[in-house]
Amino acid sequence: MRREIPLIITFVVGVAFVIQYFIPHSPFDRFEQLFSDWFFIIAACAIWLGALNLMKLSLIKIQKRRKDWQYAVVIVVSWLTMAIAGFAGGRDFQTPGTAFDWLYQYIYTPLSATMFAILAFFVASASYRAFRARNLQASLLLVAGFLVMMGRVLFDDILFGRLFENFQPLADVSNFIMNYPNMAGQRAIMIGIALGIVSTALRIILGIERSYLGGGD
Amino acid sequence: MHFDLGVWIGAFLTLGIISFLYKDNPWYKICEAIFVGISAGYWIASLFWQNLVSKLYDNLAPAIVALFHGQIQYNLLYLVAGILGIMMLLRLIPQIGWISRWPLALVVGATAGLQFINYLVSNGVKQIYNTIVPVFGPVSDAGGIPPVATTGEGIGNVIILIGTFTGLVYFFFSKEHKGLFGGAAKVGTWFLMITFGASFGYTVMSRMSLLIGRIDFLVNDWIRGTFG
Amino acid sequence: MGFWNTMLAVDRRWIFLLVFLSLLIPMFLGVTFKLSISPEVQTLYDTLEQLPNGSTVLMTFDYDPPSAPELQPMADAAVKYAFKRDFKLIIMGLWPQGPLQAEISVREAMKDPEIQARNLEYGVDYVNLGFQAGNEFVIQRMGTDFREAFPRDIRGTDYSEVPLLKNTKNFSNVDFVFNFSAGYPGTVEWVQIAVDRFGVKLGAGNTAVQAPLAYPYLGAGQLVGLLGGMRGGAEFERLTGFKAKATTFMLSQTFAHAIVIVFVILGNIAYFVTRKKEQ
Amino acid sequence: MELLRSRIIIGITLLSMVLMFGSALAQDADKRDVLDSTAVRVGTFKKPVNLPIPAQLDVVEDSEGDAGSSITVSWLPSPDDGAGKNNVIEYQILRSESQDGEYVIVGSASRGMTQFQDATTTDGVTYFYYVRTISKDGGANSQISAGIQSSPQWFNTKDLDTFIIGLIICAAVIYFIYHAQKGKKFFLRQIAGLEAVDEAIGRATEMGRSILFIPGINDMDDVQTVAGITILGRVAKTIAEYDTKINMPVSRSIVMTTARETIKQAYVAAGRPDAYSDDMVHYLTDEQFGYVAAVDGIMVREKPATCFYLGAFFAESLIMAETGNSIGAIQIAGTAMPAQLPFFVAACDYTLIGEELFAASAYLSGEPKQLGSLKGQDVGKIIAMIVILGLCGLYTVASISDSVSLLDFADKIKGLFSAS
Repeated sequence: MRREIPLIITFVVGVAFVIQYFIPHSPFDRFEQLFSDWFFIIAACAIWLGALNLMKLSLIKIQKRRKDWQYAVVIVVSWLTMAIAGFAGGRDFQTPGTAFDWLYQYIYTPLSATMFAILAFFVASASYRAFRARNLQASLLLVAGFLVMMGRVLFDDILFGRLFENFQPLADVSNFIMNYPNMAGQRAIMIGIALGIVSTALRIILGIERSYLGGGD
Repeated sequence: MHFDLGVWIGAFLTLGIISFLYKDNPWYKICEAIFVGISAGYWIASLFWQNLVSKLYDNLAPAIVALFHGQIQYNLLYLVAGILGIMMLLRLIPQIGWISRWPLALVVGATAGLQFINYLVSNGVKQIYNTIVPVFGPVSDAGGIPPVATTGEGIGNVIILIGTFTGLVYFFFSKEHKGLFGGAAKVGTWFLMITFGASFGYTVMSRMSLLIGRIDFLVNDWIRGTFG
Repeated sequence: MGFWNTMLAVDRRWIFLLVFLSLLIPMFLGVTFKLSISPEVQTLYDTLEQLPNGSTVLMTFDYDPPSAPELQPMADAAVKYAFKRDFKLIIMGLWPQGPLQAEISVREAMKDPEIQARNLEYGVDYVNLGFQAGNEFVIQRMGTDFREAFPRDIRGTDYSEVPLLKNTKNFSNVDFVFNFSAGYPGTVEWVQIAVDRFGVKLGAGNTAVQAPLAYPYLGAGQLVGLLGGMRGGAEFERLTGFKAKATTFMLSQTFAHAIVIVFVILGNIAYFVTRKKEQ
Repeated sequence: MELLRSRIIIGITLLSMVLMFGSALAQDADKRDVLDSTAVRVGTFKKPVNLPIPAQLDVVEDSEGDAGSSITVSWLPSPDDGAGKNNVIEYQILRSESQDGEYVIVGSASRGMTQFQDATTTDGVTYFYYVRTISKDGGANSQISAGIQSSPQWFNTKDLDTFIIGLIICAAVIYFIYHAQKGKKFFLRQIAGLEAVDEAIGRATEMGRSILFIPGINDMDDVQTVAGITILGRVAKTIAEYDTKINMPVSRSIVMTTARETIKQAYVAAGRPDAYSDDMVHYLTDEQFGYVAAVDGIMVREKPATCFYLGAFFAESLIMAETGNSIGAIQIAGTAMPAQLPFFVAACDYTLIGEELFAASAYLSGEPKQLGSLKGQDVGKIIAMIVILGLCGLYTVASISDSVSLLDFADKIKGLFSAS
């Protein structure tokens, strides 16, 4: 029973959500919106499971004085600070001038922007390793990447700018690669993904794929 | 000298994260711990106000009030969402934790249904549609399809056709990659490699932009802003 | 051949350091070079030039801080240009943080002595309507009445109380719309609703990732011009004569790309040299 | 047998073409019906001085295949549209609830356009429309339409073609699942990344290090995450048998509970339920970059021997893969995010590209039913390939021979793939 009912739910809901696409008539036209709301509500409840887990593990770490336990203190304190600022702020918790907004602007934002920005370094180091003519396939990767990079910045202007007006051969090559061979590969990948998702979704709906539900107990 | 606390905190955190590139160190560990704590706190508060209050309470409360007046409103359906959310939380009680499979089954079922159709349309059918163009030759504009404008475009169209076709051959699972079929699959991998190289090269610029933004912050807002 | 062996297994932290320096150093250099102007940037500039002084221009800031390095320079230049031409400037945003980015541009422009001398007044010469949630539906509502979409400006003043907005009812009172966009909602939505339904004249600045999506509209005339990424910003800076961050940033980009390219070349040479030796 | 199977595939393909073509014709016939009976035809006024010649109302009808609340107004463009000193600026669409009541503007369309969808109607209310053609000198009105009401429909006829394509692919998948279940064996090619899974787990076991498993950063409302979790189920079985350590930090709480159930089940199946612990899966934060900052920390401190990245990834893909590379881990990645594939390909040892991610769980399960579904996917590919090749050829022939009828024919079939 513990597995059968979920499988029935998956089947019925799955079929209903495929069909809703083709039925514009109410109530089917509301399904997608309704599900998105429901999902957000379920996720908002579930996040407490995660948060409690984070707190539990951090507190155990502090209590047992495990390695790096000091940083667990930082996690707990900053979590409590942000959460309290958020809950105390009421519905308008995000309006400029609140404590929550200040923490967001001056701590959250620089951290996430910098973490995002270190990608620039990793893009450089990854291309150094990957763009190497080991074999034909790797050479194609190298050549395409190389040519596209050349056309993206000012090499045209620096090399030819003083000689010719609006002469940008590198940019043209770069655009050609992007618009044609790149496009072709992207399409094959995307069509493949569509088929993969259709077939996986079908396996899920039919209950053939059920390992995400866990065991039979 | 002009001291701005927010800017100094920003600089401290920015440099702390960047220091990880040299090696793992206490400065980074502090920034990491702050980041995990602050962002987890941010999400729990936002989800509470934006989902539980704005989506659940605001929709459900008026519907329940109306119910007492004998009206049955569409928004009463949100009651089900509330129950499913509570079922999810029952995971905290091991004996009846299995009940959380119900909301999970609903989420996965709905996702399977929705993505089935959305991917079929936008990734499948639409991409096939876009690939269908005349490969060469002058075309009268009668049918409303774009005529082949230049030789470059004509060659490009042939490339797209070959690339998409052989790329699909590569993804075949139930046929061995040998002989003519294997050759086509090989050409397919060439196209995939060009695609990966090109998208990689194309993205370098936008990633550099992000770092430029941070360096600009350090140089102009922090150093120049503080020391004039 | 010790050098090439070292090169093959170079500590990636050297690459990190050089990338960092290549982005940092151009910020202190005053190098100039002749930048060729793309046709889509030129037509955008020409259209602006043809607007009579004192025209009403709507600028919509649909991006957030992560996209600022690409979009802020062009927004800065556009705001400065608008002020110098005495355009009546209406600012808004479909992204929550967009109008705040606009404030940065306005502050930046006010530092210009020539603009300072004009004594521009908030509410009379320019107004910031702030952010409104609702994505493309905001544009839709604006088609009937701006006030419906923005009952108050960012400072809380009633729409009808702002002198600049007295005679501005909807898009028919706006001469030009300039959109800075980093995704959804953005240029695509502005084209589909403001241009296609309400016939506004639209120019756009996009991030490099977004720009390819906007090109088809350029060909169809739904967009009068397009600034694509930092490069578009640099070209626009050159045309308007406000050489600033985009030009510098573009140089940083070029340096960084050059570093990556040099490393790729060295890595390949090292690979072949060492392999030959092994044979 | 081989022959029979290929015949079935060709049969399905041909059948699909016939069905799709048939549906195109059927839709066309529908349109003609509308024109002849239910739709309203109206004439024009005489041209006033200095004003543009007004556009002529063509069809005013309830919008097709929608949820109601919408009426489509279309017109024949004014002869002044696009040229001359009376050049049209735009068309305004006006509406009233009574024929000679007050008409208000419900929207406008720029010149060159011939259709407007008024999506602000109330079902069951009768409306009257006319179109005003605007030039710089003023506007000229078309005649007023007859009364029309909007209503919702029960089937979206515009998407009939998508429906049929979906049905064919489903039929093919189910057909092969059914046959596989009956004991039929299919050939399946090797996928390098999957061959390496056991070896990668073995290596971690030998080195006494842990395995890091990242199921992407999306929640369970993404099929990619579900695919990642099902692969986790198979991987966890081997891990349980080898008694290797697994560390699975996640960024979504629902994924956390699901992954725990899945791993637990794998340990039970391997006969070692005592070795399982809930702490194998732990939550960090929902924030994309906060999550990756912490995962990077885990990587450099724990130095896992093997990293799996299977699910939906965004910009954080390369941050993790580069850090994993720097600690010398074997990395196996798989995602259906086309934008992130290049980075995984560059930084990881093996990458499951798009469709391969979804096939992986079927491969690893080894269950005939699951493997059968892959064969069904291939039928979808055959259809895509035949359609692309056939229609490109048709268009090319049409364009070289400049044959309008051939072009019309090609357009008609192509139209089947113009899903809204």
